Amino acid sequence: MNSTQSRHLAFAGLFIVVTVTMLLDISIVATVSNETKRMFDYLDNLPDSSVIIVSFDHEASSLPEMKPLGLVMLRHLFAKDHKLIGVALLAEGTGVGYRLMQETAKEYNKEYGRDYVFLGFKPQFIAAILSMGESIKGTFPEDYLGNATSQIELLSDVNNYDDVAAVVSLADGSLTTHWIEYGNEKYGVQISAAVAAAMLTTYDPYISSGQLKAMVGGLRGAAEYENLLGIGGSGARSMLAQSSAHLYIILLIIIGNFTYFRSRKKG
Amino acid sequence: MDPGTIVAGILTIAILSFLYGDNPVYKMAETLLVGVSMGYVLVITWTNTLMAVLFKPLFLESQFWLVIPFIFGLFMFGRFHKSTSFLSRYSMAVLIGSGAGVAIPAMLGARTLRQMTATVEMVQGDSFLTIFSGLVVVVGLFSTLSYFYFSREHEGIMGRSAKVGTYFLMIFFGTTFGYTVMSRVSTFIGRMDFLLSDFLHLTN
Amino acid sequence: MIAYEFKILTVLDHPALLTIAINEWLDLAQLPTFLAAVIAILTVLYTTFHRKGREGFKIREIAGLKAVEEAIGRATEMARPILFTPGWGGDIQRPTTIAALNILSSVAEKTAEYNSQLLFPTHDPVIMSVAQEVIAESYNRAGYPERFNIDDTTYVSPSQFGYAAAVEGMITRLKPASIFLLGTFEAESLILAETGNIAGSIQIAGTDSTIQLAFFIVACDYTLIGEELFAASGYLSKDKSIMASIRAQDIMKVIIAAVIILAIISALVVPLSDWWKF
Amino acid sequence: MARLFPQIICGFFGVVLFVLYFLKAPSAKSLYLTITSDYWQIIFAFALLVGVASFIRVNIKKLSILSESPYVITGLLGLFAMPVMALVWGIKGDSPFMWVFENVQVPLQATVFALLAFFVASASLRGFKARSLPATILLISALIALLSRSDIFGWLGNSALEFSEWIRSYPSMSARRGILIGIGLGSVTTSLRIILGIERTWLGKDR
Repeated sequence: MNSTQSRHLAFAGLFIVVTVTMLLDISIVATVSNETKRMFDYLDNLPDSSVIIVSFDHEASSLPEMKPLGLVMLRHLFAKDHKLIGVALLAEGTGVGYRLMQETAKEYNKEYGRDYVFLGFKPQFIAAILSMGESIKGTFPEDYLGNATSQIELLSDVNNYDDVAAVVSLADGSLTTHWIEYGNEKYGVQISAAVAAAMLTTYDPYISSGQLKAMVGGLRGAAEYENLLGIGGSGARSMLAQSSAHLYIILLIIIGNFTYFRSRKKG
Repeated sequence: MDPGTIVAGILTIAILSFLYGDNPVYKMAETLLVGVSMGYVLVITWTNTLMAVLFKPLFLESQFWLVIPFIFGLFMFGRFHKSTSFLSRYSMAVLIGSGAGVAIPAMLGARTLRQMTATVEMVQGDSFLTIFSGLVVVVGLFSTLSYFYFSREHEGIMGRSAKVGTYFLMIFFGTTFGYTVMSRVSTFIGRMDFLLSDFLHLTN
Repeated sequence: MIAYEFKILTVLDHPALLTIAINEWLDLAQLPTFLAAVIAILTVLYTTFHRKGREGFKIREIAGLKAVEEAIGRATEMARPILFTPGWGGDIQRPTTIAALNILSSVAEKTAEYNSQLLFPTHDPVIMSVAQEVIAESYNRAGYPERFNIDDTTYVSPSQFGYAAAVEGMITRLKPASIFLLGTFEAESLILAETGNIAGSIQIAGTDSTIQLAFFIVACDYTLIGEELFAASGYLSKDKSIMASIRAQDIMKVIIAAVIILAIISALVVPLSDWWKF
Repeated sequence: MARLFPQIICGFFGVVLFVLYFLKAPSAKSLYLTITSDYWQIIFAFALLVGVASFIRVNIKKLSILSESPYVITGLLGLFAMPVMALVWGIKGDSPFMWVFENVQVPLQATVFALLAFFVASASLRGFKARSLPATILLISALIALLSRSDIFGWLGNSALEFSEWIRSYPSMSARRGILIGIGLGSVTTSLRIILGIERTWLGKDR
């Protein structure tokens, strides 16, 4: 078998594994890891009705992973009656963030302007983070819908990070680092994050140093969090496909090594 | 089915066709993506930056200090002709210089100092396991740093330490690879979810 | 009793006021960072301008860098282009990008000599402009300004996967003999590296994005890990000032290690000590 | 001269931003923000126009090659259609501009992203071989991470899961910390060289 053929075979295998497991349409309750539990406890222990910034720091292409994560975060925060301020540091997170907040707010009977507000997108994320440390209303004179932020009830007592209990960064890349290096380092606001699984190991040193309070990651993390909240969701629905694909990749690594050692024996 | 879903479905399949090999359909989808994404950013930059940050405040709200970045911006246009292209160096100078000034404290504070403190704190444990784990971190950190020590060849003690550093690096790379596989698989699952339920109506 | 209390207040009051005054101007929480910056500046100045230290300094061998010449030679033999791209994650304000452009300068000098085509697609218009300057100057320095083609340094797409698709297309169709993936990469890293692999190119990668390093190590022939990218620019160019700053980095590493050891000892002997809590 | 003045500007902005970082006065903070936000954005916006112009020029040159022309036209059409639609119908909610973004750009991007799952598969088959001790460590750590995250029926047991978390939080984290510090130092010295005017490659300066 030449390399093109074996590559095509590997591709086809992945395609089949994912399609078949998805057509089965089975939800699986994930056992909860310590990491996810810590994130849950951290957010759960914030005093009720705290002001929390939810930052949509991701792009549209990573939605399959970020949407389930965003949903569990918003559901948990709304269930605890926190006051949520939504922002987006990447342009593509804007529409997505607004829609997600609007949908979950409806589930929990939350009112726009009083229980949550979406401020929209601000370009140049480092400057945006720093500028909110001085004045949130100054950074966003208008919200996403064009209302003057000075007129919004939720924001009447909120000036800067001093009035914010926590920032939850929903990130598919390294934007949480900027929240840490500028929001936390310069203004001392507490940062936690829900991130794409790929980013978890990147943030490990910040968890260890306490610069990042807690984090949850990936579709798996979303499924675990759904479990803690006691609700079903897209995380749990994708678990079978996700785990089967992992096992398939493991199988490929084993096959790769098997053929390697066999060919080496032959010389 | 709404036209948006049909278009999105066809384009999804067009890109996936690359897995078999390069082909005209993929190439068409690729150039479409390049063109559309450039057009999108052009519009967003026009409304969010040029209008909102520059022209409106400068001309309608008389914030005259904006003339300075405006001029530096216009200097970029110097690149359109050979005789004026030196002007663009001034704009680059602003970006590169200020970027360097911002980077120094950010890199030293949040990265280096805080990470040093965290390493020391890890050794202050009360159980055997926490102290042992803390020591593993110290060994890992020191050996990794010695791998990045460039002044000396990797021989002798330095060589051995650097070798241990490579092992720690490989643990990190392997673990990261594992976690990244999760992300990539999720993205593909997301696309298949769209194809199977929204486009083909095979699942709910 | 009352007078006694009053006295304490006045004594304490004065320095407190003074602190507030300083506080209004200087961010005292950043004092350790400031001191660290001063040490860094002094170290760089010392290694750059202290001649004795400069002359004896040699940098250790970095695997992969010897392959640079070979990679360019291969392109000449095969009459295929070389592709150099700095990744989607960087912008010109990032020091990593500057280090990558430094390497580009050395690579361009050699492609000028060997007369092979150097393709440089990027997602950032400012990086494009700077790269055009850098490559043009390298061709000048090599003595072949006429071989420089400005259209080989192209702006492809600002979107991450638009950029990835465009570069992927270039690799698949033009089949570059060698590919340099140096800079800040995000998820597009493996798309480019695997496509390069399928196209049969020699690949030299290097990045400061730690997640992508795992993929480069698996898919590329040589990978510069993190700081090696910075060192590589000195190694290739043999530029004395870059070499000096690499030496400064090493000195700072020794300082960091020493401070950590001291701090660990003091933390273990005096558990309440906190001078090391920056 | 053509290089000296940009060099001075570069050093000036470097020093100013470095100093501003440590100042607390409101005026200092607002200047810091103005430069890192407004200056950067505005200069980038003009550079973008230069970039797009270069893209158009390169493509128009390609237009004469017959086999390339359908692709070139598609690309340029996409590029011009977006601003035209934005001008005519605006860019809010249900505008055609947003329709194209959501139904053309987003699915295209997301699918290119999804290709990665397949490249991960081929890289796993080909690249992960236990050739040497470091390669074996790489392989085993990857397997541990993957296995620990495939546990859906609880067959792995708590101690196995805790072990994989330990690997991530200690040995793996320490290496990441080492890389982080190394990159930090590399960035700091590069930045210092830029500000001090020793680093001049970006100016196209002769060595």
